[in-house]
Amino acid sequence: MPPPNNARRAGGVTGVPAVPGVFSPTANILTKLVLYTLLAALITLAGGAWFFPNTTYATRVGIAQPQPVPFSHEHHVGGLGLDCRYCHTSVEVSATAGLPPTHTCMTCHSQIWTNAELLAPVRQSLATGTPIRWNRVNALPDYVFFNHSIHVAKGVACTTCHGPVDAMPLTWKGASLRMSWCLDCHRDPAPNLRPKEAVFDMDWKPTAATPSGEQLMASYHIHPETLSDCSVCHR
Amino acid sequence: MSVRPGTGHSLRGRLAAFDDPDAMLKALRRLRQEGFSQLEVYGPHAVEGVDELLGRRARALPLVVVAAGMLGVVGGFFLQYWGMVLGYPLNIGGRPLNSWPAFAPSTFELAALTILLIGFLAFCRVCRLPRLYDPIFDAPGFEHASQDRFLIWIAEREGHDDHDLLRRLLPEGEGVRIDEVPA
Amino acid sequence: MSASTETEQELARVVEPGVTALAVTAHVSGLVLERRTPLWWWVGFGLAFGLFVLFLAAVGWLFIRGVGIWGIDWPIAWGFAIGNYVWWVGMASGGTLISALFFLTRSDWRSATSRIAETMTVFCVACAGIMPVIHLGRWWYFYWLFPYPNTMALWPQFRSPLHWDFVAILVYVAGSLLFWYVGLLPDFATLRDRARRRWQRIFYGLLALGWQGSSQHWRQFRMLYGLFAALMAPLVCSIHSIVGLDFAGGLTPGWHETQFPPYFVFGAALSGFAVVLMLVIPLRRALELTGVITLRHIDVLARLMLTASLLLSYCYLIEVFMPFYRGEEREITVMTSLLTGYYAPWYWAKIVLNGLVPQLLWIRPLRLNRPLLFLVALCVVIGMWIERYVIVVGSLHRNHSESSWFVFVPTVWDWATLAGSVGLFLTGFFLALRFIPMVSMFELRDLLHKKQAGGGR
Amino acid sequence: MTARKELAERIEGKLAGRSGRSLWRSLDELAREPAVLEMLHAEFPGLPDLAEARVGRRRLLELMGASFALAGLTGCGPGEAAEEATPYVTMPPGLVPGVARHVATAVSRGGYADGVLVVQQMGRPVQLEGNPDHPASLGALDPIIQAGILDLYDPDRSRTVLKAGRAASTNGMLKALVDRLPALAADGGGGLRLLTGTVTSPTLARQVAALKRRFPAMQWHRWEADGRDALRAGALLAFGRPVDTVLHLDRAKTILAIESDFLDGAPGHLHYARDFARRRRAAGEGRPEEMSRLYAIESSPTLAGARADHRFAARPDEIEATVRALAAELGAGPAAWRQDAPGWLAAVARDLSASRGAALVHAGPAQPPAVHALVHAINDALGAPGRTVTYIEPVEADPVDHGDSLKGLVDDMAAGRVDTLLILGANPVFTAPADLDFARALAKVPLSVHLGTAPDETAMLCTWHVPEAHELERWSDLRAFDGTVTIQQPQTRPLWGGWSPHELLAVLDGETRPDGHAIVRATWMERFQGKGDADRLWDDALRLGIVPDSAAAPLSASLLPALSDRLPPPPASTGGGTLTALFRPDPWLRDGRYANLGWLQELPRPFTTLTWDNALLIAPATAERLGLKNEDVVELRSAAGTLRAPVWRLAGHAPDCVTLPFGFGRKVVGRVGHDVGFDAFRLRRLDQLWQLPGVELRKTGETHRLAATQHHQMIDSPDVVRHATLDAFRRDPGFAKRKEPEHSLYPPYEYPRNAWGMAISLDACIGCNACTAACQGENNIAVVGKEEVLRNRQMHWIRIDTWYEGEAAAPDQTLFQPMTCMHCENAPCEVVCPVAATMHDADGLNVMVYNRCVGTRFCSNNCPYKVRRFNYFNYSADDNRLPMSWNPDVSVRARGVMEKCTYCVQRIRNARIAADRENRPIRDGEVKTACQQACPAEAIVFGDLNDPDSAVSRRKASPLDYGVLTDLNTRPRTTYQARLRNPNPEIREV
Repeated sequence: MPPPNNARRAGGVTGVPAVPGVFSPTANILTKLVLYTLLAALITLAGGAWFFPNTTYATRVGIAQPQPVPFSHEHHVGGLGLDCRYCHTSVEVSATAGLPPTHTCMTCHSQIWTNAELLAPVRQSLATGTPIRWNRVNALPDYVFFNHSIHVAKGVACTTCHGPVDAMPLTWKGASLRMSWCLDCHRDPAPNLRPKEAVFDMDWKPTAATPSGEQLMASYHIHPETLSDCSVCHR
Repeated sequence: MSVRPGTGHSLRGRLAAFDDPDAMLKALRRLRQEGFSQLEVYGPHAVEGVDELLGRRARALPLVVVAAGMLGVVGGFFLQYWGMVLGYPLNIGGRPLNSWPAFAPSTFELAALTILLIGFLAFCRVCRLPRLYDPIFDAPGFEHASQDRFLIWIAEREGHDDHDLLRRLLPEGEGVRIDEVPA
Repeated sequence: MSASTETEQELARVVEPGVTALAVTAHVSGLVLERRTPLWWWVGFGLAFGLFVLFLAAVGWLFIRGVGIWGIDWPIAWGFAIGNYVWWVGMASGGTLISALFFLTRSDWRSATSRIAETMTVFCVACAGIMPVIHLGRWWYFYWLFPYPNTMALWPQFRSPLHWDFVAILVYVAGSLLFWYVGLLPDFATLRDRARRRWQRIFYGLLALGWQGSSQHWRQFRMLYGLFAALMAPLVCSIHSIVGLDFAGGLTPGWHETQFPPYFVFGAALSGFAVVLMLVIPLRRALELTGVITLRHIDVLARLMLTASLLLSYCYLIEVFMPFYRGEEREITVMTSLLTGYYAPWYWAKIVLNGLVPQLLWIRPLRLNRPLLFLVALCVVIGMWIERYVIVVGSLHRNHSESSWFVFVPTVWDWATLAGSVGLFLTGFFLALRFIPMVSMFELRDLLHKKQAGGGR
Repeated sequence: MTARKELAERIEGKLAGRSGRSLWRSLDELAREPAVLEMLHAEFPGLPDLAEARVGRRRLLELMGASFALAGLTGCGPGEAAEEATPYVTMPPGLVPGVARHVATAVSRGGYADGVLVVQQMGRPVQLEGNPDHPASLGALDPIIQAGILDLYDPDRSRTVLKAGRAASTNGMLKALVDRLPALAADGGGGLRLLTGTVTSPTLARQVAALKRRFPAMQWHRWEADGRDALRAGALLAFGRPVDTVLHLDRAKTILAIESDFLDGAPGHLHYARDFARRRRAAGEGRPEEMSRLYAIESSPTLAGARADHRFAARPDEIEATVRALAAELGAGPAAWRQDAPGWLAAVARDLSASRGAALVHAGPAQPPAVHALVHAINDALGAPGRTVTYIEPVEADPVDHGDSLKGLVDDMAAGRVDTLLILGANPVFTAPADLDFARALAKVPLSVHLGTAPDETAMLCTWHVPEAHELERWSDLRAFDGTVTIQQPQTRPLWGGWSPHELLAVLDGETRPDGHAIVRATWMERFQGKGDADRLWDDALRLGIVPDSAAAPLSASLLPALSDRLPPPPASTGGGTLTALFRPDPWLRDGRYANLGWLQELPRPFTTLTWDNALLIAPATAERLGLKNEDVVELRSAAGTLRAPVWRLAGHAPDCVTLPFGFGRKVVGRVGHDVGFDAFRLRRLDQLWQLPGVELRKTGETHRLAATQHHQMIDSPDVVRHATLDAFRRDPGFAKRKEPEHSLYPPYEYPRNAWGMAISLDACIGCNACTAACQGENNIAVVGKEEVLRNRQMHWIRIDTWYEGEAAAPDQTLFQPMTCMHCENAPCEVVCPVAATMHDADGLNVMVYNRCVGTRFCSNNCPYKVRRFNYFNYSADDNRLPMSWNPDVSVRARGVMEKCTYCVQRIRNARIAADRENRPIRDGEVKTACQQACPAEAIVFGDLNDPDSAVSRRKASPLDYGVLTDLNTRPRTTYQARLRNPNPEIREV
């Protein structure tokens, strides 16, 4: 240990020029400023993380997808009143609802609008035998196994998840298709159930005669307590 | 110049510096007897007895910490209870949804965390930290307060001229110097 | 007078005669503020940084390829990473125990060593904290362990010992950092006031947060510090108990042990004191702190190490005794295979290094022989790593399912990660040596003042 | 356009009234409309190029015209919506996107048919299942056939015609062939030779016959390296005519297996396994008198030997001596043979004759003709014919002795008497006995054309190589072990073009644009003549996967007199120091043709659990004597040459001989199988196909690491595998039960709907690994490669633990135990997961959610059964595999996640959806797990434990039922039925 004398012994205070403090008064204001900014940033970040997933940018709900052929559900469903199953043939028996083959389009369009410019790609497809490449509107991750047929069979209407399709000139996503969104219904299906015959009905409104969600659940044998099992969707 | 030490009162005053804490204590006692009330002591380490002489007792911190602890326990347990029983009840290995014994360790840890964080914030609050600038820092020789000197700050009392009194109470020498802090 | 009585007196002193408060203040802050960075620092830091780079490389490759680059296999799905974690967090305990536990016991020898110990703790905890994250198969999802609201409506599984551990380590990191920093506040103020270079005054000025040393500040400070100490002491015990539960919570024979929580606390303490010794012995010379870190400190630490070793050895005995006492077939299988099987060399190494070697410290002359003491501490630190390795791997390789019995063979990446983490620790510690006062100046001032008041001791 | 519409309607009309699954067994009704095939095929443009580029599954599905993309199989998270969905241009009539359909066909093994149902998703085969209506399958499948799907999608298959190993044009090849025809016609085709493996295809036979009419002098040679010449020769000795023997193990009470392959690889082994297992389970099911007793004598361990109640390891020469002695004992041979009969023989003989009419002796293909002849004699003496065995006309078309046949060919080639050689799907350059030196002879043939699915050793040395259409891509027909015929129908358009052997032969027959469909159909239209509506019969055959009543009629073969005089002299004793090398096929690679299939390379071999290597198998005692340890590389010297091979000690192997598994060491083969193991064929000689006496082993001092999957096989704790003798069981039926904890700290969960559970009968399990393979296919389990297996990181969800009891050298018995996730109700794995990635569902399944897993691996550490597998690397991505070969119903796991048996949750869920749609409960047997479905022995039963009448509940009611490690209070849903042995009290325990 070196001898104490190396300590800088201050002489008499009087006369010794005062060593002014390191910081000027503004330092305090700056400190406050910095601290408050940090706090604000933190709150904004948290808030952002909380709200972003629900923005349409993230969910893409309501954002119409451009398509090679500007197919309008509004016209075909709302206007002409085509049944969903006319094109989405396998919705009642299969996991997938099925996209209509070009053939289906041409069942009508070989008679009407035969040389409409809009439909050129369709005729092209049939002529060359190359499929039309639509832009997907509803997509789920690879590890999610969704099955249309069971939902349809249990009185979940098309519009419940896909929105007012009959009002979509170009189709957009009807719901976020988030896990939490799925769970909301899987935990409490009653409000989203309809009588079987109304499943494909675009503008169905419950009437006094309509059985309650609970009655429907009973008649469909739906057991919500089993519907939030992970294995229902993940395999 | 007016010195506004951390204690908050904005007054002109004097600083008395002592090499030895005991001398400082003696002086402080005298000053109190003479009725000086607005005093503050600065030093390189805590000195027993000062608080008593200045008549200060801390209540805030312990209370805050106890509250924090309770908050931590309740919040910590509820968080787990929420997740396992209310949020997404799952059959995990046949264990009950509310397996409270399994929630105990985390509850304790979370309580500790709350105490640590809130405790520190409360400390900063009562000490009014961070406070990078304070006039006291500009007081001549104040830098010794963090090294080898004990300083007593004596607020100037309205209407008295304490100069001579202080001279008498705190005689120069034996490591005592009075420092006039001019207005 | 005779030599022995001389040592008697030496051992009695926590501070050498003639050491004054101002001298300590001046010297310690001088180390940080004025002294030219010595050569040994550059060399040491260089080596440490080299290892640190190795760590980055190992982890980088791990992130690219996956945990398969390690030797972990089936059924031994945990290997070095977990062992390292337990090892580091165990050593971290040393600092907390000394500065928290012995603060509560008002032990006067603690003051001079607490800063070194706490600094050690902070960087050990850093190393410990990294391990569980990089050991994950999908480390980039580690945040799923945080309970935060998410679009999957999912929560962590709070029943899992791993989750307790995750919380514990989190709290412990926060705790030791805060405890360390709060303890540093008055010293930062001292540095602020002694510094001459502008950047130093600003740097330490900022760190000091405007500490004034007013009686108000001191009163609150002591309150808070006492509080933290009172909290950290149980906290350090809890985290090691929980680490113990990481294993005891599983039903693998050899892990499913009721005694694991205390077992791990004792182990932690042992390695903690050992590593503190390994740092104190060279540093008191390198930093010329012999005046305030006396033979007394060395002796006390050595005795603590011995005590911890005895406690741990007791656990070792129980560990062997219990399976046979219970007659649980599978546990006997594990134990016998540890005693005689593939991992027997490791097992016996752990017994020798942690149980037998420290027994040398019964003999005072050996306790006072610094080089030897350093070696003993080194043995213990190595021994403690081996202990964790044996616990993790040894039990799994003789699990319930005989058909899956297999062995663990570490790869070069396992070793690189281990060595690299040492580099991470040393890099941090060397930087601390350069910029942080290695002795708590205000506490020594306090101590010396009390000594004068009390007259000598 | 309207034409297409009409067409579609016509088809719908035609199919109307056919229901469900059977509807789709007949692709052909559609296929008969060429337009439809066009339509089908138009949907898969550019598939080949796709296969080349390593495209992601998602992109591929689009190109497959997969509107089932909508099934949610493909997809993406937020922001990533610029994904395409590609519908059909014209939906193939009747195809329902996203609904699997089953199409019947058959896959050949060694030339014999195994009936399969091909699972089709979006018109692409994704899986093979057994065809319950097919005699050789009965719904089960062995690993080799299951790997057929991998074979189909093997990216290393040949894609273009090769000339001298270089890419060439098909036309060039055709021209070369056609140009030869006049010359051939001129000399009656004297120089025209055909080389195939074993052929049972009536159509091929018909075509060859036709060719022979055109080229009278041509010859048809056969070579099956893993063939059954000895059986044929034995029959000739015994009966003077070749016959095939069909076993009826369901009627057999006492069986003697002489290194028999009736459980391993014999044609019909799946059928035999079922019959055998049923009688073995009888005791456990309360009919102890029915339980059969099996004796085995063998040199190299077989599955039958493992299941034997008394197993005797013996050198080949000892075996023949013993068989002669037995014949003598049973009065089927001169008394002189009785000498040097082993002590136990008398007892066995008594037992056999005691159960006269219900006794059966069977010998494996590696036994010499003499033994087979004697077996016939013994069976005759035991009154077996017509009861436990029936003789039928050989199933092989125009049967010949392959050895002689090949020798004839090689001699002619060497002598330059062959100018045109067609090799159809055979690889003689690799498999032919070394002493023939096929390659050298081949060089002398001016025009040699090789037809094969992959470029192999032979392809490289022939003038032309022609890509062969895979069995799932072509029209053909096959016969099963009992003669039953299956018409193979294509499951997809040939991925890379490719010819069927029929088409190539047709070219020789002068056809210019041969059409496999027409050729095969022609055969059957002819055969169906006068049997009613031929079209109808054809359709039924396709739909059922068999031609009804096409099984061969049993015939009565009478023994020729004085067999003993006509027998070749018994071999000299090879005991005492000198070693005999035994050549045996690798159980999975057989003659090496499956070497490029990762599933098979990595599937543990029975007994050794070796993967990715063959090893010289040797008895521990013999190894001890020679100072050999596992993995020591030895040099094996013999008159036939030398060979270096790693050693593996195999408990129960006969002393003084070593087994050399062949099929490894392929040189010209795809990426997977290249240069794996050593090539035992190099020591094989035509006159010593199965054993080579007088070999020497020299330790080289080197070692070669062998990747075994089980490292500890001696039973330490009798708890895990429980077994007893039949008598012990009679005395104490509850022997398998142990005291188990009744109490749990936790209130029990209710599983009101279904409680899925599994029962595995150790009494039935024959250790064939079919379950492991089936699981791998169904659940997209990745192949990890040798390096990873060496680290014990194989991924199989269900493993066959092999246990030996007794001393390691000569174990008393071998036990197999399939081990998979037990779905414990108090699952230890779930509690320790910090992110709830594994939990129970309402049916009590222990569910693993891959996409939630962060990979702490604690669950694996905490699983007492060690049935969880971890993706240490990105195995699925590194697996050299076409994206469309994955099963779309199951997630493909990424790096860093845990996985395990799910009880085939995807099948459960599909069944549940089907049931819920109809508001009915799931029927018993409606859900079959992949392992259960593949198991030939019906060892695995799965079902609902809530239903007391379900098959699984009934199984679990057996007194033999027990759970593994239940003392840990894990409450496993999978339980086992203990193994029973039925030893002969007259023979004291070995």
